[in-house]
Amino acid sequence: MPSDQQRILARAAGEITAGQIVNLGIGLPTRLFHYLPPDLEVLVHSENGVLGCQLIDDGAEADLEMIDSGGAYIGTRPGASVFDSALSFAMIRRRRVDITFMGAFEVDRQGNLANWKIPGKFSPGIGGAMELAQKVERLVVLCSHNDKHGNPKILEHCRLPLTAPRCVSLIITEKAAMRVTHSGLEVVDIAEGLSVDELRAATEAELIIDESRLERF
Amino acid sequence: MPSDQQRILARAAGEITAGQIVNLGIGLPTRLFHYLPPDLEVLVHSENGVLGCQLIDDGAEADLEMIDSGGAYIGTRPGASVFDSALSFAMIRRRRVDITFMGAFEVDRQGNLANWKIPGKFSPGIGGAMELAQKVERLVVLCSHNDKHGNPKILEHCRLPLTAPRCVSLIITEKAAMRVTHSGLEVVDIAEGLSVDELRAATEAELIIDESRLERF
Amino acid sequence: MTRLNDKYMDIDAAIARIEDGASIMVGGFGSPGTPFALLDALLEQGQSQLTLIKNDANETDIGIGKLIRAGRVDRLITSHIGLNRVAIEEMNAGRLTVEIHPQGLLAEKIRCAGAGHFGFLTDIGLGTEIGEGRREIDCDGKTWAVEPAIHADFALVHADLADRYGNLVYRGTAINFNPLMAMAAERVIAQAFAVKAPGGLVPEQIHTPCAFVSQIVQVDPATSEQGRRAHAV
Amino acid sequence: MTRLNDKYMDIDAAIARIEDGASIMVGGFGSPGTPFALLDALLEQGQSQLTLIKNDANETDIGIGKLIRAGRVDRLITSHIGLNRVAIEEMNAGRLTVEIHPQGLLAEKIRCAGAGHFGFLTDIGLGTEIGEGRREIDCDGKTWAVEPAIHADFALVHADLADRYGNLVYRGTAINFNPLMAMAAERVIAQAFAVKAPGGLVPEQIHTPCAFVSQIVQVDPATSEQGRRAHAV
Repeated sequence: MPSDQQRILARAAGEITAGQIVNLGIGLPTRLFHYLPPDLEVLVHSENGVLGCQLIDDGAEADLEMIDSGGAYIGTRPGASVFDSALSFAMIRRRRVDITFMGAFEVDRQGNLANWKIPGKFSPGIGGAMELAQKVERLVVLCSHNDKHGNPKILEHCRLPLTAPRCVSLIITEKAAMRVTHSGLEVVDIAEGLSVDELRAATEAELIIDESRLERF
Repeated sequence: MPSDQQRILARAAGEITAGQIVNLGIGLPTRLFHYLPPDLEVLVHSENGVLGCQLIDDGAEADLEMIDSGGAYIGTRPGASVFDSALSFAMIRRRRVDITFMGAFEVDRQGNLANWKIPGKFSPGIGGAMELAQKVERLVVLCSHNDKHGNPKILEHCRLPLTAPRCVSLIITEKAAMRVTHSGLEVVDIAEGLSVDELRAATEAELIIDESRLERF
Repeated sequence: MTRLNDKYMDIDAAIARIEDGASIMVGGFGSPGTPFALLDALLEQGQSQLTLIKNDANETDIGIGKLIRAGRVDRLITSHIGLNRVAIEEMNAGRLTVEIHPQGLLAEKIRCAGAGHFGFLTDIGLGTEIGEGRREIDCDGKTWAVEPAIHADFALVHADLADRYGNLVYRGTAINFNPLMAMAAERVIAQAFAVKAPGGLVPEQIHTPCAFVSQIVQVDPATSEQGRRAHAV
Repeated sequence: MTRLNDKYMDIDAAIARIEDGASIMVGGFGSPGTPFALLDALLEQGQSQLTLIKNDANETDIGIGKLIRAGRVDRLITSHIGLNRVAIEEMNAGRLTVEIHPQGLLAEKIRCAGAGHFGFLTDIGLGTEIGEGRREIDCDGKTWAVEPAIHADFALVHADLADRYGNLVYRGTAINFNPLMAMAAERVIAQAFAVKAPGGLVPEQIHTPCAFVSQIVQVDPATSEQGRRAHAV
């Protein structure tokens, strides 16, 4: 039985296809590294200035000048390049990143995303999240379906300050994968063993569900 | 007896000191290369993207990917760098070029410079002259004192479209070296054998001359 | 974007993607950095009514000079065309629209498109004829001109080395506008004297990361042309 | 500018040029690229009331974290300080003014100063809280925010290799903000693990040409500090 995180990551990995340029946000998305087959021709972009990040082998000595944006030591794969922060964000704003994965505090029916600030509690700064969210071709949010108190994170309307408006394409939680469409959130996959009613109960946003087409994951 | 050009160039070379970054404009200024002692630590900037240009040896094969902004094949000296056009002009706009030499169609008492367009006759484009003129720390104009019809080029007010307003520091012709000051053009050097009256007669701009301090060149 | 593994191709297939009426950035300052082989393929294929964006017009019978002479260029956005007599004649005859920008502003307007901005605010050219007609705004007690980014459908760029993903390394004064244009255009076709397997280039030495490049073709150094005006000082 | 042949000097002499109240750009994203030796010399010399501009606040006890902890920093312009608990506490206590910019805008505002412009026009952050309070103008039927350049009196940058004229070569993800800051500040003090004679670097591999660098000092790689948060994925 996979953990919630494993379920999210395994589902998310299926969104990545050969030949793509991929950005993995800090936290859970970074763990997608472990789900990329080594022979899959994908270049992982990290906004601190590298295209072509790769895990370093266990026990290998880290190069102190090679980290990803989360501060983890990394290596590079063939075809990698390193560059300054202006070029790194030019690449983002010019939509040269095919797909980005990010965490979320809140995400809503219109694809609005809030993941950087909880007023009065948490405001360490936005880092590179705003440009990544606003300008990526395809933004996939990976998060727990509910917060640690059980409150829904998939909302009708975000209440926290936005990272970027109307930016999310797909939301993957341990309970469901939901596409952001013009009509609202359309559930494409639902977790093994979960009923549609249970999913709706755990979600504030109205969900569009066609049970005949639902996939299990 | 030096030619007019040799007189101008020899006088101009004295403006360059060790450790400087120098830009040599197209035409006569480029010939200053021949007046720089090989052991003088000076880096010549060319706006097509090189800092540290050097003459190539007679008979040496040219590198087809190494030219200066005038299209001449060049080499580089130790400490040279090459870069893109945006960085090259950033260097200019940030006033990292200590001294630039340029030709002129007209230059006037306020240090206005016109050297790119003669309406109806000559307008091939301004190239990099505008930024170089507007932003260099010290702009030295090298030109003949009069045009080929004998008309003055050192004017009260430029009549041609300006390259940049109030940009010139020093004007060197075969007849005189003139500093641009708040009070007007102050003659610092006058050519051997030329009288002050002859100089004034060949010049439209009013000249400030203190005969007791005039140097000959 | 083109997938990483689909970029390396034949020169004719790459150029065939360009349509009549396209706007095309072309690298090069004089001869160095001009993608001569790509331009010759474009001449051969016959696309017309082009808008070209290039620092200069090359010379009359090389590079974009051939396209201008053949009447294939409607509009040229440039900083200087003094070495191309035919371009000046075509401009004076009204057959070629020439838009002149100071060279540093031209570079920066292209860089601005590559950075994904609308434009930038500059003091270059204020108070001159060539700087007239721009929108001006006051900020911090001074006047600044708005310089909008220049965009294009395509960029044709020349590199010294590349890899099959489209990473590019330039050499000498052939760098010039190439890395700027490679970031700015919607689709970027690059030629290189050598195209290596991924891993064949040093990450720190790559000037243009492959993310910006759509197609990469290998060309023979012998296809490079020497500007006739290039000379010893 | 400093003359080419007067740039190579002792670290204390270089840092002694910085005065109380100076604004200082500091390279680095996390630990890589942070000029640890220059920052330690600044800590030692005692300059205070500083404004620092750096992507992040390092961690509590390394890099600019030491300066913040010692109360030497009045103001920090940054994109993220999440790895420095002390900086967050100082901010919440009102002893440290923190100005947050999205990382790409911060990079671009610094780059803009280095390019010699007043500012640029962007759509990043429109419609968000962090994007409020900016001047907005309409161009081509859309709204754009004016982002002014960020200037500074000094930049402290870290390079891997240098020459005595101040040409700089960076390595790996230690590049980050360093080349941008090296162009942007009035005076630029660079540290490098090796400083060669002029001619010891390859012209195409130089990231920052020496024209931008005021002082260059050689530092021991052992002075580099490892971010405690750096970890395997």
